[in-house]
Amino acid sequence: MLDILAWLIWLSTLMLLFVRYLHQAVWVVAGTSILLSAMSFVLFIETREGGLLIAALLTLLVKAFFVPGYLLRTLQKVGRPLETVRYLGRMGSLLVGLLLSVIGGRLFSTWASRLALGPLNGPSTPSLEHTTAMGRALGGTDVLMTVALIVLLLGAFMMIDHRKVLMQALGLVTMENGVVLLATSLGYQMPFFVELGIFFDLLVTIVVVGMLSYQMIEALGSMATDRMQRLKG
Amino acid sequence: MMNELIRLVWITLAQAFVVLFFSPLFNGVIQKTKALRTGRWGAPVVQPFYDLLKWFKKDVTLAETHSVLTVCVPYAVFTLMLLLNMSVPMISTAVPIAWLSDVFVFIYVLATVVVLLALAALDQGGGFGALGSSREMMLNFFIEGALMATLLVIVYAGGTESLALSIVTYGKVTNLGISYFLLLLAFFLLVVAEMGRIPVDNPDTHLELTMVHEGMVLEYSGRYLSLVMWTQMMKSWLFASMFVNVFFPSWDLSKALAAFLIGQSNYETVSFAGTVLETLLGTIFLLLKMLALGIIIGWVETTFAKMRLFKVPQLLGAALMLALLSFLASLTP
Amino acid sequence: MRSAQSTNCPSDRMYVAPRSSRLWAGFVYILFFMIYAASFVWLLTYLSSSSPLSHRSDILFTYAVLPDVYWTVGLDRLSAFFALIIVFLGLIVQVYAWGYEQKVGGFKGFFEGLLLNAFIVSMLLVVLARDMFFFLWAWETMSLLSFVLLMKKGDEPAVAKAGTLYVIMTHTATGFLFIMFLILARLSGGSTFPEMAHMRFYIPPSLAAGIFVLAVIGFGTKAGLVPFHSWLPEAHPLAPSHVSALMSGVMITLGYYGLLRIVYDLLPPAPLWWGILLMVIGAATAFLGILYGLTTSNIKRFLAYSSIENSGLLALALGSAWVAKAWGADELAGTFIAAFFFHLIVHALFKSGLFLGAGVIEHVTGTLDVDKLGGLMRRMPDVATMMSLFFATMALIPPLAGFTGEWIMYRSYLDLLRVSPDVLGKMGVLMPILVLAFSGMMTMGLALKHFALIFLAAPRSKEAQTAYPASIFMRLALYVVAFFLLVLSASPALTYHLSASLALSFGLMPREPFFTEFFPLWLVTSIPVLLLVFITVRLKFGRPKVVHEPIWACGISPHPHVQVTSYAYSQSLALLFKRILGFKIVYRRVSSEQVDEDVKKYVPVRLFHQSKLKDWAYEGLYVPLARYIVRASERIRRIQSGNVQMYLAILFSVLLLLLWWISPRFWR
Amino acid sequence: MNCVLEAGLLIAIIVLPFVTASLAAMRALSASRDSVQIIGASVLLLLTLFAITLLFKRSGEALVLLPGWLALDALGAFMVLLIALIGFLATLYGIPYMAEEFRAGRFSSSAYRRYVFLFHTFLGAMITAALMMNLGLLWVGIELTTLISALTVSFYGRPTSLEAAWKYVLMGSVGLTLALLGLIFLFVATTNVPELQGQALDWQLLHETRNLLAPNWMMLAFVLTLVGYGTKAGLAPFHFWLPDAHSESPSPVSGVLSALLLNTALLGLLRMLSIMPDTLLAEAHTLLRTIGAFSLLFAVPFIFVQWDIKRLLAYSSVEHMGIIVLALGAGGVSGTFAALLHMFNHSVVKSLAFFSAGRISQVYGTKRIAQIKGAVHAMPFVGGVWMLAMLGAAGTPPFNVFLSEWLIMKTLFTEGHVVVGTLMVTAVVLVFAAFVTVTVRMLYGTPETKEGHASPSEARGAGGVPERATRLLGGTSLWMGISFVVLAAYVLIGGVVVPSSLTTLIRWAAELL
Repeated sequence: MLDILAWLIWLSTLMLLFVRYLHQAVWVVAGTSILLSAMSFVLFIETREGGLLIAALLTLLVKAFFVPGYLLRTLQKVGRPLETVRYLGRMGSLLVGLLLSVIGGRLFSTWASRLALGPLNGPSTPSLEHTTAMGRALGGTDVLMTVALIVLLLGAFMMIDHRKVLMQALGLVTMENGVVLLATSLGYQMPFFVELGIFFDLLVTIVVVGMLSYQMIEALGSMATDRMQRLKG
Repeated sequence: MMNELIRLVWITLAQAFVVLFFSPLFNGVIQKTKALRTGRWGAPVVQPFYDLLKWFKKDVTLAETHSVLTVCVPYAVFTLMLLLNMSVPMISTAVPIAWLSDVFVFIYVLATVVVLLALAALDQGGGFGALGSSREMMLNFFIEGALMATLLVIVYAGGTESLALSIVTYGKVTNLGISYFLLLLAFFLLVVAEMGRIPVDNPDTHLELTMVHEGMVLEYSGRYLSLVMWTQMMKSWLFASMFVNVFFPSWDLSKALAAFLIGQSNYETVSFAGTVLETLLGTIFLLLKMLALGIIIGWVETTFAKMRLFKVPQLLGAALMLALLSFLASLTP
Repeated sequence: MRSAQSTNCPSDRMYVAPRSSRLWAGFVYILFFMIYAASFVWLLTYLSSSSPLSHRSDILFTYAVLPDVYWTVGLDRLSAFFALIIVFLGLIVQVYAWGYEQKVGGFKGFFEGLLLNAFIVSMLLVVLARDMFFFLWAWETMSLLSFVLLMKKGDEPAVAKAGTLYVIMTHTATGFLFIMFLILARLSGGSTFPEMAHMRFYIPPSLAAGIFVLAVIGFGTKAGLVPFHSWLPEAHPLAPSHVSALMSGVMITLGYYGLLRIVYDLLPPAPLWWGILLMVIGAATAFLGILYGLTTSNIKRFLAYSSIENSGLLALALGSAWVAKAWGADELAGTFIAAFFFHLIVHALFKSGLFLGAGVIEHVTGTLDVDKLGGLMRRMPDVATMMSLFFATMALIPPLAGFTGEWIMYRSYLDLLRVSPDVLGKMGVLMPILVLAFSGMMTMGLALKHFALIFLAAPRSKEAQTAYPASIFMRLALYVVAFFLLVLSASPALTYHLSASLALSFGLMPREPFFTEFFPLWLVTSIPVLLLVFITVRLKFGRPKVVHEPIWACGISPHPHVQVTSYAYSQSLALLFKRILGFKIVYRRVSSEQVDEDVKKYVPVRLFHQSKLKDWAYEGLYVPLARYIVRASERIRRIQSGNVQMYLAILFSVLLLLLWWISPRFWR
Repeated sequence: MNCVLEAGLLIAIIVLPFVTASLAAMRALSASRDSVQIIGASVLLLLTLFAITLLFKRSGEALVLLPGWLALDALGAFMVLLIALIGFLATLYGIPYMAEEFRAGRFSSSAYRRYVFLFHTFLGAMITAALMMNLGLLWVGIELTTLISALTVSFYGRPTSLEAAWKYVLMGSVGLTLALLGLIFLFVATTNVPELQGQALDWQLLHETRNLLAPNWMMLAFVLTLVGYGTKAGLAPFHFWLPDAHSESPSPVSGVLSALLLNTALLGLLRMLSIMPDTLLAEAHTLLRTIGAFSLLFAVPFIFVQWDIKRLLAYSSVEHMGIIVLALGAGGVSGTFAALLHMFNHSVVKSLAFFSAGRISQVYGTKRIAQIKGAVHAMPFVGGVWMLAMLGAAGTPPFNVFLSEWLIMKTLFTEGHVVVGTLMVTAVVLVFAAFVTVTVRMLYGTPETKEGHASPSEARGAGGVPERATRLLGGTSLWMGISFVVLAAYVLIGGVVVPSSLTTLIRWAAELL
């Protein structure tokens, strides 16, 4: 179940590399976030840890509803559908994304499985299996971890590849998704305050990004990063 | 003690007389040789002396813009040149003014004379004086450097820093061999240069393109001109006498002859009369040698052409190299 | 008090700020004058009373800036000696500055007075510092303050350029000193000089050599050694004259203070090649320094070149001392050290005198260009007399102290020639002798040229014609310097004993002075002979009848512009050394408007002549280096392209690189 | 009683800036906005000083508000002191500066209120971050500072300032995401330490049990936080946002960004470094030295050829951050001590530099170095201060920065890092060369006017240089003058006399790590 969710997240991330319009991308992100939230919920059912439920709810609230809603509103202010622009083109980006996924998958899966198996280097290295509740509950940790790292990688690639401000912001969100996924896979047990803080932060980031992109459209009439190369040297 | 003092006074007077009187004559000898070589009879040998006296008697014309330097310099350079002449052994091994004969003091006092003359040349504000002064300082730069090297070789061989002692002892140093001849050549070039003779300078010309020393003294007249010219003659005399005394010494000869004539076999303890005799003999030998040198220089002057000014440093550089080679040769037996 | 209202040229030059507004500045000068006077007396008694063999590097007190960063202050004979010179010049400068800075009043004058004295005090701190932090602190503060003083006239592009060059070069040199001291600190584990001195014999030779080279570069830049000299002829002439005097008189010698301190206190005994290296650099500096001075027509610039030359002579003496020591001639080594200090004192005196005098000339005529001066002898005979004394000392005219210092060196070289073990050594020793001779002769020619162009003949410009008498305070300063210089010349033994005692504190016993009789003998022989000649001529031929006529100028009436110019005078030598100087002459026709009406009728073809001197170290080393750095910088700057994707790509790839770096622990 | 006092004090310190921000931004109080700001900032400074006296009374033991969450230890106290001090001076400077911008019609009155609000919130966020004893919350605090300051960077709303803000937010967020990843790995590393269960990111506990943490995971976490916080702290090659943000924001903010924000990011790095297991320290130090030396050297070309004053100063910040990290990489208490002292000195000198540069470019109406000439005549006081700041920032004696730079060089050399030390000397010398050239070019010469060149005295009244610049203190108003004088005085004196209380505080902080 978790593995399937993870692969779905990966697929939706790949889609981000392929979409044609910005508002479509926002919808895809919203979908990814729902998947993430669902994952947390599944974990909650398996482990009965209260934190996970809150995480699921927060993810749903913030990432699936609030952020996309805000971004869509920003996009609506422009009044016309905006196209995504990439350095490598749509197919090229998709190919590179697939390539990254394959390479990253190979690298990370061996690493992640070793990680999950037990002591690697010396006595003080933790073995996830017997230290965390999560570790005990999960069979598919290594898949989750692999996917998380791939998503991180794809997010980074997205930010480099895309030439529209908003897509870069979505890349950032994707990276954060990856981090959250990883945290989940490793046994998400951060203190409640911290978790809350992180979510709050994400929220503010997106708001700031949205504000900036809105201002940018007003000031520059575009969200293309090509227009933003005045500050040099 | 008293004896020593009397002897010193005698030598001082004798040498001063020789320098003051014979330096114009030496010039006269050269002029005479040149005249004869060019098929003229020429002026008598004592003509330079007459010239000096004539200038002394004349009134003085000075530039409007001159300062006190112009009138002070002739006396100063005359004095200094006389002192320099007194600081080297000339007619006997004794030296009237020993303290000046340190080789470095000697060279720097000599340079002071040049500097003073060059300064006086600039004082009048004329174009020619400055021209001569400029050229003189350029030549001086090379001459003094070569002179330093040459005199160093002599002094090094003498084993002391005193030029006077070394002049006496240099000729006595045996097994100099090739070094001796190299130095002789170097010194001869220097003598020619210091005297301001062809091929370095032409004392007979008053053409702005060629003159060096004559340019410097162009604005001088009357007694000041006379003093300056006399200084120049004494300078020639100084170098020429040094040259002949270093390379063709006759000290022992005159000393031995004096001892023989007076009837003393041991010529270490000559009496006052012996000293007088020795100096007289020394003077005679010196004059003979100088006559020969004068003729040679006159011969050189009529044989060679004057060099282009910018070629002169090469000549002096050659002198410097010869001196250095001579030094090297003296080190390697 | 003169009024400021009139606008024409000479009165503007004569403007004096109201005395009441200058009170504050005066207060500063008087205060520091008293401080320096007291310390001068105290230092003299210290130097005369303390034993030459007393322990060096005595620490007086320590102040902790931070728990382990100190200001350690100490005084030994070496420091006291340099402090004495600084304080002496400080005294003179206080008097001089009051006359020189007449135009500045109020707070500005006060501030500038403070700045000047801060500079002097920072030099004092340099010689008193006994630990590396404080030393570098004081050293760099000194450089910075001299830069600030220099930038007083910073609005002129030339000054701004020179100041920038100066401060950059000196700071770069200090960078070398930083590295040197830090390596020393690492080797010795201490930071004060006495602590470091404990370990000096344990420093391996190769490291000691490296430290020595760093020290030569670092201190040599301050001392103006070739090829680190390029800043000196630019910066020294442009500073106010009393600052130039301080910079040339003492500041450059502080480079030697540092070198002495390092080599004698903190490093193992100097091997032969250190001495040879310093001798070669010194010889090159002495010769090239004065050679570069050939073509300049700015007095202060010429004086700066002469400072380079003299600095080279100091290096020569120091290097020779080490060579002599390495050849086992301890007495000779001591004599060289004594000659070094002797020349240092004399140079400090005559060079500051010359700079102060040049300042007077600039003050009264408004120009430093000798081609525009002339005939000042009649307008200010006293200044001319004193300047002639300074110039003569510089030109090594015999009975004066300048010659005496050189004489000691010559004599020592002659002995070194005899001491040296092999043919190569002997031929090598000839080199410094010839360099001394050649540079000495060149100095003579140039000194005489500058003196003559400034003071003799007819004025070449309106400025020189309308020169007004200089302030008494400025002349007073000159009188004092001249007086001391005369004393030094008359009794060189006094100076020599001081120098010898300093050499003694380095453990080297110099020989007895041989020149004590020189000055009196000079007097008793030359003066009577001169009088004799004069009286004889007078008695025989009577008073001369003098007629004053214009000079002969090929039939036309002479004009001041016909007189020789600075460049023309030394052109023949300059042309001969064209290769070395990298010298270029540009002739071009100028349009007739540019030519002075007076000149027009004498000069049929109007040619403009310009000589370009190329400082090979500057053109061949520093300019290409700077150009290279700028070009490389411009290339690197392209990374900041404004493209955020690129930034992110760099960020991620560096992250991957770092991860790859630590990855071995995960792939094991 | 004492406990309550402490708690109240800490709460006040945290809350006060936000209160100041809200009050000053209120429309009703816009008449007395300046006084509200000044009172707020000065009370904050006083409270901080009071808290530090309390800290001194207990000889360095932390003041605790919420155990494990909020406390004021020596390091925090040092940071808060820095923030309160520079914040206070920046407020003083900002009042006349922004008033003049406002008069010039660069922004609306509501924007002015927004600025005031953001400025003080920014200070508050940094103080909050400094007080966080939990690494997760520290991360949150730092992220918050990014977001708030991004809004101040984009304050003018010009295309370029939006661009700068965008790059800043994007790179800062990416960096902080990586730091968060690092924190997660840190969390992994703690999982087999029983003491840490449930308190996983408590710095105090982590510090105590640091040798029990899993070394490999710690290394991974360290690299990620180094890159993450390093991006925020402007270490090369993650610094690309920095010159843009610093040059585009209003000058008071530029000063604060450079003097405080970068240090706050370094605080995260410091806290992370201090919990590294002892066995990893050598490797971590090598990493730090590499990055530090690289930043140091990388900044040089940008400083060498630069046309914008504020960008110049921004690159100088990159250089100084490199120096600080280098000092951290030198290791030991002495290295940390030197790093913290350098942080302080750099903050003072760099805020002074940004403030004076801001004033100069305000008067001249340009940030281009080539267009600014003769500043020392047009505005002698500010020109002098600018020269002081530049020479100080270049690390020359006798100014304060030299002291800490010397300490760092000495530490590097005595610890055996001769090559890195030599590189540092080289870079410092090169930076000095560039700074002097720029300073001389700006200060001297004839100011350009609209009609062309004019003599300095003429230019005072003429077009290029406004008339008001010629008044006392070069047109600086009282508040601005005070901030200049205070900072300049410390730059001048700080190389000779360092307050012993400051050294004690720094020593405690260094020993804490």
